[in-house]
Amino acid sequence: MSFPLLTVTAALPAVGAVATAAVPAARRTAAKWLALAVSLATLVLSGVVLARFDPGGARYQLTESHAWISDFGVRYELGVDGIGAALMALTALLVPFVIGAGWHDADQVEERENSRWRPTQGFFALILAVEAMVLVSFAATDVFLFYIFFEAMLIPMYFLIGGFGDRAHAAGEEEGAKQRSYAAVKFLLYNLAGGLVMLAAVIGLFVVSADSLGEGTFSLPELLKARASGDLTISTTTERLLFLGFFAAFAIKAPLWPLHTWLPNAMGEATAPVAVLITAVVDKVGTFAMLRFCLGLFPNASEWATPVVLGLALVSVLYGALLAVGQRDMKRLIAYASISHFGFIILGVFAMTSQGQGGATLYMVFHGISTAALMLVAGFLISRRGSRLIADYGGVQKVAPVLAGTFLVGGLATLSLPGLAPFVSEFLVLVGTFSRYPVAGIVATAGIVLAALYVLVLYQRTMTGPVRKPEIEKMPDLKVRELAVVAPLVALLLFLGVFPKPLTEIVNPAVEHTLSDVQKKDPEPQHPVADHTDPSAWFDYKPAGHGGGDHE
Amino acid sequence: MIGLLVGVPLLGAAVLLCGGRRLDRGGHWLGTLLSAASFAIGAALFLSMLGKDAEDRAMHSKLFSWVPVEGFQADVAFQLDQLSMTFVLLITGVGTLIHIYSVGYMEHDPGRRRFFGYLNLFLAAMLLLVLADNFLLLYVGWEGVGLASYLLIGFWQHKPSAATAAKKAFLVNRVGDAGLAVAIFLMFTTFGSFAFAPVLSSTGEAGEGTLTAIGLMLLLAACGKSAQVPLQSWLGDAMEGPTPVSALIHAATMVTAGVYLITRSGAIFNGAPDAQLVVVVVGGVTLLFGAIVGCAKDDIKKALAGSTMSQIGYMILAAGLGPIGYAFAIMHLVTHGFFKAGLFLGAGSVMHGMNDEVDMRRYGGLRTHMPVTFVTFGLGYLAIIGFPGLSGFFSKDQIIEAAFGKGGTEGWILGAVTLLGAALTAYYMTRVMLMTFFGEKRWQPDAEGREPHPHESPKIMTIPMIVLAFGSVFAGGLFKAGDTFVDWLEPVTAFEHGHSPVSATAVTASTIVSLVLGVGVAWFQYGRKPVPAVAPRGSLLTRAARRDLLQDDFNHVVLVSGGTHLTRSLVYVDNKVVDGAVNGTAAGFGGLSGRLRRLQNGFARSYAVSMFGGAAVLIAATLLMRAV
Amino acid sequence: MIGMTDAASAGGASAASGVPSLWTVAAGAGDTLQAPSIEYGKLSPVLIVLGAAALGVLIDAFAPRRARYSAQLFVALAGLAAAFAAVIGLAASGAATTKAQIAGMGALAVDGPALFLQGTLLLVGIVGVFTFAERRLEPAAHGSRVDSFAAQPASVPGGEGEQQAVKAGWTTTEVFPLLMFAVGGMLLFPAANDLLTLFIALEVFSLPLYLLCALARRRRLLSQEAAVKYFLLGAFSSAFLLFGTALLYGYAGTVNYSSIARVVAGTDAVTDPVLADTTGNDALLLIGSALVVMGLLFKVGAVPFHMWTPDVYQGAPTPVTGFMAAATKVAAFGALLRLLYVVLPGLRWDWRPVMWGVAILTMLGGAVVAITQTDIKRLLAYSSIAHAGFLLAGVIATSEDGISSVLFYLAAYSFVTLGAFAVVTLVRDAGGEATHLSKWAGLGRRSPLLAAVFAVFLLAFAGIPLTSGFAGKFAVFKAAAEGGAGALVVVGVIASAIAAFFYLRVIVLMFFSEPRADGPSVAVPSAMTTSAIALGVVVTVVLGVAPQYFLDLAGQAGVFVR
Amino acid sequence: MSPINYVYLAALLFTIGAAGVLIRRNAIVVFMCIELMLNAANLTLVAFSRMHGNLDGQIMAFFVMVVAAAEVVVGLAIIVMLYRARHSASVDDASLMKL
Repeated sequence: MSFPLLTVTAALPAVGAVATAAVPAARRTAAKWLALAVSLATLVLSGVVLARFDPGGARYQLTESHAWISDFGVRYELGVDGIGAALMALTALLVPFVIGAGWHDADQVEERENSRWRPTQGFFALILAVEAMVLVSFAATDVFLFYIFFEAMLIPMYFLIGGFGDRAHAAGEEEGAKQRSYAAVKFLLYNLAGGLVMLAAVIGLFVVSADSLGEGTFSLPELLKARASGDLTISTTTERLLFLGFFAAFAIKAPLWPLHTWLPNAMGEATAPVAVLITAVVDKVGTFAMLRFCLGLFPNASEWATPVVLGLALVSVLYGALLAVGQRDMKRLIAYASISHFGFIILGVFAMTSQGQGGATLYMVFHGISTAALMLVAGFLISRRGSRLIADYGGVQKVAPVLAGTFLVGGLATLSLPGLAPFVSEFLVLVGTFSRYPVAGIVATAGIVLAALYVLVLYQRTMTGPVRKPEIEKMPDLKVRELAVVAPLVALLLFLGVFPKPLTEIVNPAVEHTLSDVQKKDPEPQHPVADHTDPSAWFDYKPAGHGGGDHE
Repeated sequence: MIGLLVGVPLLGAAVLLCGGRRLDRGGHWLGTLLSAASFAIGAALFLSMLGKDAEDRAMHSKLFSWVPVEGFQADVAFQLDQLSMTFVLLITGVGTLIHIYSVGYMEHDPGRRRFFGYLNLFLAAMLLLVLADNFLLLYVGWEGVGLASYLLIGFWQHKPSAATAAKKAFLVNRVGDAGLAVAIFLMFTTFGSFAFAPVLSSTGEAGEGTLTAIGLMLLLAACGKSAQVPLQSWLGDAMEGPTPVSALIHAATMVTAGVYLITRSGAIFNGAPDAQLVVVVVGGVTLLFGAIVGCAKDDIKKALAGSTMSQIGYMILAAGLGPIGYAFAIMHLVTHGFFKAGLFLGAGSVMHGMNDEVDMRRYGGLRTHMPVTFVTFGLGYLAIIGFPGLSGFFSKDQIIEAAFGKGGTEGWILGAVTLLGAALTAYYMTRVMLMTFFGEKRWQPDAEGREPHPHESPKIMTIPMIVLAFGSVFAGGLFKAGDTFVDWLEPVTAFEHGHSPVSATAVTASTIVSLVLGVGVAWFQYGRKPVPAVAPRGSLLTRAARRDLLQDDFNHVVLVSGGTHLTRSLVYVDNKVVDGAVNGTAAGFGGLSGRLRRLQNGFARSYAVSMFGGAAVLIAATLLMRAV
Repeated sequence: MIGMTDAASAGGASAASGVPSLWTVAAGAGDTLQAPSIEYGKLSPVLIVLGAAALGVLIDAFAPRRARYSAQLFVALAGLAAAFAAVIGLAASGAATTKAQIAGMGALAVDGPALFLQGTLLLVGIVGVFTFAERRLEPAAHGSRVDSFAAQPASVPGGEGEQQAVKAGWTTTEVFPLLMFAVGGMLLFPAANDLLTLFIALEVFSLPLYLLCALARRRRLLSQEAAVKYFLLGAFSSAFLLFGTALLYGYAGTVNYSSIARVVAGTDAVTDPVLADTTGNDALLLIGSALVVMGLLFKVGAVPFHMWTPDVYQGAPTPVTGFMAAATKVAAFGALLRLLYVVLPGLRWDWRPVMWGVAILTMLGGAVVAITQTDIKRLLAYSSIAHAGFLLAGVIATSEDGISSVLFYLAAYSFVTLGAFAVVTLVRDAGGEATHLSKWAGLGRRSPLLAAVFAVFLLAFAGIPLTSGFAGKFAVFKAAAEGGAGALVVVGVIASAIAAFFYLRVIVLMFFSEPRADGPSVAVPSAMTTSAIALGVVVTVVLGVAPQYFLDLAGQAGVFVR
Repeated sequence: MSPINYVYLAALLFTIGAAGVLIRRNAIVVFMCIELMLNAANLTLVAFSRMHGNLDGQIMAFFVMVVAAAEVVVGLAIIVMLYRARHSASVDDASLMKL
């Protein structure tokens, strides 16, 4: 048994959470720094994971396996494929920024409470707890283990939303509190319901595996092996039911239309950093799980469901975008934008092409970063003006050019402008979808126009125009801390937009594995051309005038 | 080396935009310097290219593999051939001139550094667009210039009109971009690649249907970028931007990208006659559309914008003609680059002197006050209307000839259209000329009540205008002489002689006639009698033309308000129906709970009843189970 | 009773000689009567507890008032601890697995399930004693610390006598012997191996509980009402159970589990043609078993026999409620399991569908009605009903996994319940315990620790992963699914989703809503209540994170001796 | 006559008892009805004991009587307590806890 890298990576924030929570009430700032340090250390570790991961190697690497609850056939099994590694990295990457951006979020709670209640410690401890659980669920190769953390992460999230919600509420503090707890409860119940449906399916999976393997197991590698070798056979109906059970949970988490309504509330009521945590980190578990579990365990059912899923994904893409246009609250707007983006991701996942799924994976990472950038800047903006309503702004660019600039970059990333990271993923998803389902591809392409619409409308209404309101007159530009949070994200967006290769290299093999799980091949081009990567191809190229084609 | 072309201005943009206030003092010079540098590089490459013989002048350099995914290989790689080289020179050359001009023009603007940053960004994007060796990278440049134009149109963000115009420009372009994207998808599914070389060299294998589809999608893209009908609406509003921007982006370079795209993917269009036909139609329609709009506008920049639209219509039309037109399209593109840029700079200089007044009805008699501007503008004017001997004459004449050369009825129709266009061009340009520089003064104090004191612009602004004026005078002649230009492009675009039913001389003659007609009518209307300071009501057509032939209104009714209603209703649906279902379920259980709760009425005897009943049911059920 | 059964066989023999006449039988039996042999070792747990209980009575009768409390406390704890040690000893000696046997002349089974449940019950009893003996919560009346039981139950509420009693600082130390008797009966209940013992055990643990319910120090009217309701309905149900017993006796001619099972299976032939119309008469069998099952379902609080639960849970003194909620369920489910697995396996196809219906009703009914509750104790009562439903799902599995999963669930559930009710005793205002939910608003702000602990319990109830509640639920549902009750699992899952809602409501209330000015304060308990709560938390977490050992335990205990 | 008739009689008594519990308000009477049900059970036991020709039933009857006696002790204590507190032994008056 080699060094349990994954366990350590996931355990570190967990320990950090406990430590942070234990910091005495008076030493708030210490708690903050501690949390930040822990998250950075985790980032380093996840970097090590990426480094140790060998794209050419086995499907699951850095694996660990220990007996846990043998009665339930549950093992403590960890292991990452390229997708898992990438998403772990994303998580570890974003949390420090979340902490940095939320540096003062708990303070406003602090003032209002007596001393025994220690919001600051709680806030950062909860963030770290979420990180730990998300990391485990990205690394888990045991269905049950995954399920446990998939469910458990709801609890800290729930407290983050309900306990540390956004104080900038139009309808006043009282109403704000109501809205917050409503959003929190809705978030938890909605996801819990999905999770419980999944629980039924998980049990069903155990029974099925017990029936045909004699010994029930939850280990993903074993199940895949058994499936490939034909030892594990699932009747069509059962497979479909199980698939639906799993998919329902993931579709809620993702979220997929029409199961999305919890997200706008949650993101609207939570503070910006927490909102980032929700959409950029926690929700990714849903799409990730579709890729890893739905397709892996139930290939036939996935294929059976594909048309419907694609349809829903398309609806999400357009519906989310249109609703984003119609929002008056900028955080809700971003939430709906995310719904639209999740539509793209799911589209890519179920297009069952290497471009689609590769793109979808990249999309998860890049969307995480871009939304983080946009949402955090929006958060800074809101914290200055104390309002989430777009109508309360205007002309900010004049007084706070840097803030406006970063906001614009975030927005452009959201509308996936070429040169910024999200473009790569979105284009891949679209190409992948188009190559198998042309119509779907074209419909989805309409989404990029709408994306431009809602982003630019947001930017125009908040940043441009004359400065009308006195509050905006004296609005300060980004502080050092805030800039330190945003600048790296922007840089990252640019870098990955130009040079995504390192990531694609890690992701590709994993995607190929997934495709082989569902026994799918990319559709061949109708008239494949000679590999153009060799320069010689260039010189065969005859000018257009010769009617084209007669180049041999 | 090729990479540097793009890299240098990009560096400039990065430095200027991230550099912060400390660069405010020297920033503009840095920007100008860098663009000049990239022009120098371009020139050097050009010379080295001249050294080689025609067939292997093309250069190719791969920087790195951009998006390597199974079966999907996108590289960051450049290709510099004669076509690209033409553009490189145009872009960097005119670009540099306009940088210089802007130094003067933007002198008093607090955001000058930012402005030059954007300009450099634009140069980089535009160069990327013309240097890319595959459609995906082209797409990057394509949207890059879109971004730059968005930023520059909205440069004066505090003006709501500017912000709106910028947004509109970007959105309309996005529609076109979507077309380009789909075109790339099609290429990928058809050829498994989207690099120029393989795709264009194997068009023969794809069915005509596919090629047509690709072609139409490319055309959609071109329409967006080059403001062709039906995606032309943004160009007029784009004039909200600073005038140098209008000159560089919305006259000389970016808007011509559509022409580049079509010419570049000529092989595809050659394989898809139907697509070509559509291209020609679009070009023709826009040609007239722009001209008509240009005739009615009183805003000097909008008038010029209309003219730009129409001139690009010429180019698109020419490109639509296939090998017989590509070369001329590009040639007209270059000459147009010179004189239209010159015209815009002239207009800018006029506005500079007139407290940024743009209404031509408030100009008049400026020739004495700003001679240099007058002369350069005049030369540009002569060039654009195609005064014999000036560059506009040669390039446009070629296109008209090629239009006839299309042959058949099509040929006749196209010829007629182009001639009509020529006449209109002459008309509206003369109108501009007369209203601006001739007649008596109609100056009026501006909003702040400052009386205009027209004065000549500083050297830094006039010099570029002079240079461009030279260009607009001689460029056409140079290109035409011994078909230099056509031969130069031949290896890339190929060239075939159209079989025109009418002789070249006849075409030329008719061109000149239509030109004279246009000028005459214009003089008759605006030269002879004083121009009313407030626009007369005008004919129905005039009024329509003032409103861009109502297409904006159309968009507003159909798209904007329609979209608004759609989103509003969707928001309602989302809250009431989708979310309502969720909350409804919760409420439902709550109600059920409340009702069941009443059973617990506190009376022990009723509890006993339920037990007794339960027991009875239990027994009955058990017995029943046995019975069945 | 062995004598009787001999007599019966003799009777059977003499039946050959014509008319069966009792006295001849008796005469014939007279000389063959030998003293029954009792395995005291095997029965030691029960005997110890009941002995301690009797001792407690004596103490209350003769010891001076001051000494009683500590003496009672000592006796109770010592007795329970000793009994627990005895259980461990038995289990260690293999009585749970290899050497499982019927003891006490067929009256009691000493086997895995019995010992496991007895062990659980004894621990629950110990924790119960802790909560009973808590004397820090009530404000010290006139110098002497008092517990949460009436000063003098006999006195009229608010009457002269009560005031004197309170002034005198009296306390009702009888609660300890009562508790011990109840525990004793409960120990017997799941071990009972014939219907008579079942009935006796039922009464032995019910009667003390009826009394305990009536002994609240505050809100005595409610307490008494609870007692009356519990008593009348309990007696009513036990009458049904008894009548069922009688019918089964009529059917099989014996009340011994295994003998009945044999008759049901039809393995041993009818002894006498005369009895043909009774013995093997399925109507008797079905009605009888239905009535007996109903009696047990009443005790576990399954719909539609659940209606006493909320009222009694609310009215009874909270320590009693906690003990009752935990222990009664354990005992009753044990008995139900034994009855269904040992006596009526042959009848599976008759009772399974019926139990399906009951389980579904119970799960959904409990969860749904709980949504709109406003009193924390009633809320927990309905939650306990819902959990009874989940347990029934496991019972229906009719497999060894079913048994062990139910055993595990019971162990997990009982400690969470004890802990939860212990927390309820701490949240107090002027009027005693503040059980109305509105008063719990903002508790998380006032005393985060307590609120967090309670939140943990609620999450366990809701079955959130990494809590014992999840492990138990998973085990039960898994067993049910394997037993072919997939649909039941789906219903269970829906019910849990509904249930999650009202557990969350409490959490929201505690953490996210502003504290009320007149809100309750949290009393600082003595080590006893603290340890009760702490034990609850520890069990919740341990069984949630590392349940394997206990699953193994339950797994080994998962076999009934026939 | 066949002892089975006693069983029918017992069933009848049991039902009467049950009905009484459901109908009567006075706690004492309700309790008596329960006793009646218990005795119905006893009668059943005895009858079956007779028919089976073994004594288990009769023995059980004795046990039941003892239990019933214990129940009376507890029951009456509780009911009397209730009565003293409220001056009414009506079961329906004791309905403070509901919903």
